[in-house]
Amino acid sequence: MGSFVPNTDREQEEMLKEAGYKSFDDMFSCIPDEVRLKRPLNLPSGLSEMEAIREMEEISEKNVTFKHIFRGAGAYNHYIPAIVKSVTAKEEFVTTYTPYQAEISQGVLQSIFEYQTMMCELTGMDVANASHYDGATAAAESIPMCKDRKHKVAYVSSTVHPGTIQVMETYCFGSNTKLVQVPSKDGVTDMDKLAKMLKDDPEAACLVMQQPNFYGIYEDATKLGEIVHEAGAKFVMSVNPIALSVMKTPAECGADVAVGDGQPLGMPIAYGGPYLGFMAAPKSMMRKLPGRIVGETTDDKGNRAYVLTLQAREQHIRREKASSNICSNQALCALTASVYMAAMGADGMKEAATQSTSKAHYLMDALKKAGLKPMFSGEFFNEFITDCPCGSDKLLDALAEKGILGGLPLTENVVLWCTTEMNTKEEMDQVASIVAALISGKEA
Amino acid sequence: MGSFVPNTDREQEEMLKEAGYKSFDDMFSCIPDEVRLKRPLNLPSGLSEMEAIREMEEISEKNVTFKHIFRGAGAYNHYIPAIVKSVTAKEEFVTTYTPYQAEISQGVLQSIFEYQTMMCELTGMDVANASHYDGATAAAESIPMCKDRKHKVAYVSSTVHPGTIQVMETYCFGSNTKLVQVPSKDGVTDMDKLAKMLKDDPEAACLVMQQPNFYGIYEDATKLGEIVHEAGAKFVMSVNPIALSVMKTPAECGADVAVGDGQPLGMPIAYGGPYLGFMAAPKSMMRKLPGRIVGETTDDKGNRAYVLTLQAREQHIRREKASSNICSNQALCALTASVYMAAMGADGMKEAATQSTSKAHYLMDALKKAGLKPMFSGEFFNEFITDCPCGSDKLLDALAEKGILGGLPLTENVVLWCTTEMNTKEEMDQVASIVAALISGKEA
Amino acid sequence: MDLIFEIGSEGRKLSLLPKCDVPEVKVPESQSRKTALHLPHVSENELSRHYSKLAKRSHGVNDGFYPLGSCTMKYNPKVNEIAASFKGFTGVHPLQNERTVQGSMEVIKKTEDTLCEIAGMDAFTLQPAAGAHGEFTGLLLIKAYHVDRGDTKRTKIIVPDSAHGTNPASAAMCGFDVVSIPSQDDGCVDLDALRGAVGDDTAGLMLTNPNTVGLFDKNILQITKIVHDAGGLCYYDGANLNAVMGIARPGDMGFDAVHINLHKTFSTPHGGGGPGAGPVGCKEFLKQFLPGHHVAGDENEGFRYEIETKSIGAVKMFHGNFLVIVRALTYMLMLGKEGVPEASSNAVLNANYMRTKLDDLYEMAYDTTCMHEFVMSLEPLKHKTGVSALDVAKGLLDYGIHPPTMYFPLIVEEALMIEPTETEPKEVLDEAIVALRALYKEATDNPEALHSAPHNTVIGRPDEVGAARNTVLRYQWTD
Amino acid sequence: MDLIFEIGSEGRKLSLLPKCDVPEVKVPESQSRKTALHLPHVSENELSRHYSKLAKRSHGVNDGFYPLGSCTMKYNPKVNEIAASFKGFTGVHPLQNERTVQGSMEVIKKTEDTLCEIAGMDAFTLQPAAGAHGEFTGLLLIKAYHVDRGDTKRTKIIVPDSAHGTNPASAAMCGFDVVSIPSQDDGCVDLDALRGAVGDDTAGLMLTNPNTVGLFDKNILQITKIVHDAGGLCYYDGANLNAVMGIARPGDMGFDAVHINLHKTFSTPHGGGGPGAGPVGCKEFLKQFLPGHHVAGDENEGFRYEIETKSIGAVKMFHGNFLVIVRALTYMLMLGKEGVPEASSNAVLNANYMRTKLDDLYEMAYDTTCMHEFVMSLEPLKHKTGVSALDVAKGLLDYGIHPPTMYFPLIVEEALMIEPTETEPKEVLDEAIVALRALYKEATDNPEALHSAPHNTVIGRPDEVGAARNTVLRYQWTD
Repeated sequence: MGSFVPNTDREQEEMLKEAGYKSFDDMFSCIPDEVRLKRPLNLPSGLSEMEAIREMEEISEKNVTFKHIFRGAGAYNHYIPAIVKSVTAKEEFVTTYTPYQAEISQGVLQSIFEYQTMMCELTGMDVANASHYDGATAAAESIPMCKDRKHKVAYVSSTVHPGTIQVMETYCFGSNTKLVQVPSKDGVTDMDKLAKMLKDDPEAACLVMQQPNFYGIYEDATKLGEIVHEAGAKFVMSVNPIALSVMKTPAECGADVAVGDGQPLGMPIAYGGPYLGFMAAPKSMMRKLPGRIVGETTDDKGNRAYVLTLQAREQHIRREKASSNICSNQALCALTASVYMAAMGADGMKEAATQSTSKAHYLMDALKKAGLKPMFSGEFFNEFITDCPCGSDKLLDALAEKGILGGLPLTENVVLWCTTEMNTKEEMDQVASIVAALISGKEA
Repeated sequence: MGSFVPNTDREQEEMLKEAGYKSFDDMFSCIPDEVRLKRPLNLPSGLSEMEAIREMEEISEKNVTFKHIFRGAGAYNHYIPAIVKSVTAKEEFVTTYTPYQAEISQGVLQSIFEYQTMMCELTGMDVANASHYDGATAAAESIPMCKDRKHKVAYVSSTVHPGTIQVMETYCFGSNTKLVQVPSKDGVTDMDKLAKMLKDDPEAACLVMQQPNFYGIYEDATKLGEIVHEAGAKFVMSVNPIALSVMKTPAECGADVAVGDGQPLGMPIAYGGPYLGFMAAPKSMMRKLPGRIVGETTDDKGNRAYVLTLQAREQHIRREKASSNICSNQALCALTASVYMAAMGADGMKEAATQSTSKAHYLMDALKKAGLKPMFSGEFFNEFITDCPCGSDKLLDALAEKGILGGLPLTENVVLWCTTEMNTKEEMDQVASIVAALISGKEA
Repeated sequence: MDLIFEIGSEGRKLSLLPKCDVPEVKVPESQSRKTALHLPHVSENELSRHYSKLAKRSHGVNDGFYPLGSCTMKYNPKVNEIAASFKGFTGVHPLQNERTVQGSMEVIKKTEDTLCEIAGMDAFTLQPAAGAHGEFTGLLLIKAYHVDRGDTKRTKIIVPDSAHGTNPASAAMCGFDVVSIPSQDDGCVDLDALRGAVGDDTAGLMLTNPNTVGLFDKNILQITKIVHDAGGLCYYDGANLNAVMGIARPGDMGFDAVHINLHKTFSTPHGGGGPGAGPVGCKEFLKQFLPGHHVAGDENEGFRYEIETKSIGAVKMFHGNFLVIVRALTYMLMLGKEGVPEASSNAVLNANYMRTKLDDLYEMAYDTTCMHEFVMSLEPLKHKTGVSALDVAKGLLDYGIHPPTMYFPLIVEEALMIEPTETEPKEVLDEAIVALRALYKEATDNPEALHSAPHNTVIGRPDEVGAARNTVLRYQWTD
Repeated sequence: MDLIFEIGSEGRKLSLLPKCDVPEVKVPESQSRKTALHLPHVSENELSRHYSKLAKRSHGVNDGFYPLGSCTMKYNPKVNEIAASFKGFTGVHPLQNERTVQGSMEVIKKTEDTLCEIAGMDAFTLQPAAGAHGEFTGLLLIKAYHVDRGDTKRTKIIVPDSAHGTNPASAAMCGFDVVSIPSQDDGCVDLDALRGAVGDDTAGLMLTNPNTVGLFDKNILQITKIVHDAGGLCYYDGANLNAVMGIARPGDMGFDAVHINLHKTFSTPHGGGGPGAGPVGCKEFLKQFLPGHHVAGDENEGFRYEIETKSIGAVKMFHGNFLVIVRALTYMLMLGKEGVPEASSNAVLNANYMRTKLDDLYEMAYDTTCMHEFVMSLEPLKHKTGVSALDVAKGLLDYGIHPPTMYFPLIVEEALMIEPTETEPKEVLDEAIVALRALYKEATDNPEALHSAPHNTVIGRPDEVGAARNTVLRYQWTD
């Protein structure tokens, strides 16, 4: 069996004796006999490292990894610089926990402070927390921040990622919050309907929208924000961090909270996790921000120092009234995002964003020529939707055969495509030619 | 283009100016115009990191990697514990150079001192150096250690790895040393002929032999040592470090120098390198040992400290009479071996050795049953030779089709097989059944 | 040291992306960013050195003893990292079809099955990303159960006053009212208080056992029975599971739902605060409410996704912190049937060894056999010398030891909570014992020195009050 | 700190190997080991922490400035490590047949072609494992050339007195007699001395250009002509190639053979002393003597092994330090046509920038434009204050800077040789300049402090004489 217990049997015997026990059984005699497990666990015998690593490798090989990926919908295949893995594998970062003891945790604390700064820069906000579990939970946790005695109903645009909406619904089930979906029109939030819904509802607490939205299309966020604010509600934007480098910031759009998933910032798609939820807000919302926050201060000699701060907000004080219980977060993912952003720099981030949207436009043109039709006419960032007259499954199977993961099938005849800087012209041309062959009834 | 120059064009301009130059051209004006390269290098334009990594990955995929490996002959597929890669990737070890400055290099120095100790333990010797390029160069460099004015001729058993013999020949061409091969009989060194050859040659300086030898067979090293010593020559053993954990040590066999390749100690087969040459010797040979050596001493406050020592032996003093020029070595490979040995411990090393030889015996039995015949009857460690009546190439191709790298074809009808603890009974049975099918003329 | 924004210079960069091979398309003017974007401008060398410096100013399990009570800072095996780095795991999209992610689904199924056996539960979801997230999920199951039965008056969750701070917070997030019940002098649940607290408004009880003072509640079966008899459900906070794996199972103690911290009990690294994973298990009758995609099937027939009929929905996008789960499964495979209880036995032994080597000097909050951790009260020492739990904790920093959890549980004054874990060798425990004894002596001989400890760290004690008052939460550019 | 033999305890171990699945076979009694084998007995936790501690007691390029003259301690890009970790490279056996190692052969071919272009050579072998190994190989080519022509009286290799210590040693290993010729006052080869030294016993000349005092020898074409006219060949020690890539080529300077240090010029890590790689290039007429397997063919027709007709054999088993070559090729691919000369230009600029910021205070051995490194003589300072080059070097340690190369080249008294490399930003150079200027001042004001420097390192100055006299070269067990 495998074991990470260093002490040998003999040493264990000695220690038992020194602690006053005859045996392990004796030591565990404080556990009532009725609840003691009287049989061995029904598990396989333990493996050696060599066997375990072989088994895990064999399992991993049962997955199909695609060389070319045109699927996004919340998990984006951006380039991860070599330095990112190298830094985030450092065991000082990997094996430490929440930096409760500032004196021996300045490295982790400073890295979080730097992360907060970069997220503030991206979003245009004043404060950012140290991370959420993912973008969806960050969106869900934005609702309690916006609620007060008079404002209890949350709104979400139906153009938000359905996975995000589902998580918000679950969280709202917990907090007994009414969550209302705002319909869409032409692939974007229906502003007229929104205005009417909010006008009719004095209890409206907030609207959560996504920019670019689930279909890849740009919403008129500024206008949405105005409508929401007019109704006395808060405006929450769920945003793509790569897009933020070139797009109007949530601050510029008047958002009260910016949330999103930081996965595009250096994290592998990895079957969905671990990713990074981020949240930023204007100073006015500072004390409502859930999660950990690092602040700058000085030590007893006047040196600059960093500490966890504003801890009084949640479970520590008035914990039975807490609106968030977040404790462990995704710190190493936040570090990953920091290293990614530092490696890319502002210019690199903009380049990734511009290439992603440029390629999406090239792909859409190529797919149009191949015979697919876009479902919406709105301007888009790096995702877009087409029909798929030959059937989504058939098309995706044909692409898969060539090692290509096509777009996400939304229905039997609708596909959501995505590109990043990783997709080359050559592979997009290949996709188009496979599509063209299928549409025209010939094999590629 | 890719660049690792941090200073921007503007900063370069400023620095040029501050250093008193109008331009880079001006700075380089000290180079005579006749030897200046007047054209751009005829190389492709530089790539971004993303492109470079893609290109290298694509190149790597042009190699065929086998899931099951039965080939050794100097490169052995032993299990590499997870901790080994994790430790040897630490950038403090990776990015430093020879520890010339002891005060900030205690980590590297201590790790070498520990490596020396472990190699001494394995070989039974008093001193070991900090590494050679590989086992073959270590063997070649043992010859000058054994030579003196009266003893100028080196002998090598023809059962030594042919690659080692070739390197020795090349080194001997350099040093104008006569190298004589001792014939073999039944797969081992012909002791009678050896005794006679040495008796007839008062200039004999040394014999280099390999244990287990190239064919995997145990030599009678003690006896060989006695013959060599009787002739007044030195006895050099080239040994397998995994086998040493269970085999008679070179010291027990009376060797004057022990050399070998440390690749089995945690290094991947990696198309042949980097590997690790090791060399150890009794105290009497200490000052003849080439390469770097770390010694224990104290610092100015009496604390234990480690330093490079005995540096006066080679290129530093009387450099034009040096018998070795080794300077850069394979330090990180020595560290790898240390971590490997510390992870395995004595019991783990013995287990790896015992499993390797157990499996070789199982495989030989299985191959015998399948219709192959061993070429020699001598006891063997983890390698052995069989005939191959169906033709080596045909057999190896059949194995390759199933993802198996068979033994090394020595001739059209002779194969050198190898096993380690990595080979399972199941895969050996598979090999045997493929062989049986081929021999009987049926497909497996 | 400098912030990353204070090094480098405008124009410095890495060479990461190729030129674009298609015509450039810009974001429409109406959507484009106007605010300047400040990010670091550094070369790879500067970047690399910056983080090397930060790493040196951090202390992980790998750097020394880290007996942070209730956090189970055990050694993180390197093999886990290798498994989590396989391309087959890192390179698959979460929305690939079932056929192409059989490996990932197998990981999930095997992990769920193993956790079921260890916890004595019938089903698990791996979606929750952390312990608190698991608590939230587990309580939602309880809520959904009552709602499903139309039993809507059950609005109260009972939580002992010794509970982890996240328990009441999780209950609050689920819209429950929190009823706090006091502990007895022996640290265990006061049965009478519990009987008095339960009723037809009781949704459930949240408890960890061993409890937060490190003791196994001997009345556990009575406790869960009292709650069940009142119509409530019992939730097990798995934070302390490392004490009892293979020894006693939450399911056998009468718990209906449980969360487990993979980053504590199953050796996945803590990452400076996360990512962890907080799988939630439950008895059969709660399974129908589990969130997310459930993996059904087996290796032979193939794995498939199923969604529970009355699922609470999803507590996270996709399938949880998958690479954390990969690490935990690797560890479970290595430990297996024998290694799992061995780990717990030695976690408990190490704690009792340290406890008995210190209890002549330090006051133990509960002077009896502890489980995997124990709590000392420094109240007597403080009374005598003025040296507080904080001072002793800071003093430990100068010994290169991460301090225990301070001032928790709240029911013990001047608490220091020590959890050595099973992966520490005896010598490390002995060194910590020597250090703690030396600090006791120093508290008596020279209390001033401890008030100003630590003395050998890169910073001294930070001004935390100032940090909260005059909040500086980001670097500001001057341009 | 403890040696790894001083921690852990008998019986502690990792869980690495499975049980044997075939009947056990032991080594025959007559062959079996009698001596006890002492190796560490530690758990993975202890092992991991031990090496973490050792790492913290080491200083790499990643930890700060490392201007070790003649060693080209440039930044080691992380991308190199990723390339070297691909299973396709690490998992192939060196003796697989050509068909199955086309990728490795392509790496070799591409690297050889790139080096040919940069060095102005016609062919390369990648077999040599280090710079000195390359020297040895190159000299063997020269020897084989003369032998092949029957010109056996050419037994002398001319080496300037400024040469790297390995040059004469390499010559000696090849059975040559070494003729040392003095340098001129300007550090360059004394042409008259050279003319006087050459003759029909001249096998060749070994030279590095830029030379070891950091200067480009302006007479280089005359030098190589003198040697050639005498029937000798010219060998280029590529240790200083980082100064002239894309600017001037050894082949164009008249050299016939050259070695290149991939671990210096092409950014592969130094690994605490190695592994490096010392490929050897030559002109067409020497190609027939190259060792090892030569890779012929191309991507389309496929690659194949060829052995040169008059090969000297092999200087190493198999194909050289292959993974080092993979790293170097990755770097070359990234730099390309433009990046290669950019690297050299900035290496030279950084050196001249530092030189001109120090030359008012420190005496430059040669007060003129240097190439990628420069040499200061601390003789005047020592004369004035008693503070030696060693003292200043040790003083730098307290600034977190790795000292320059000390006491080399031998022709400069109290030499400190500084090579900043192109990967250092201006600020790092400025900090080192400030440190060196401060040390100069300290040498004047308080020489005693420098005699006992360093003061902030984990050990003080070690007793090197004692180490050599009373040799302790391994740990000894007492049992």
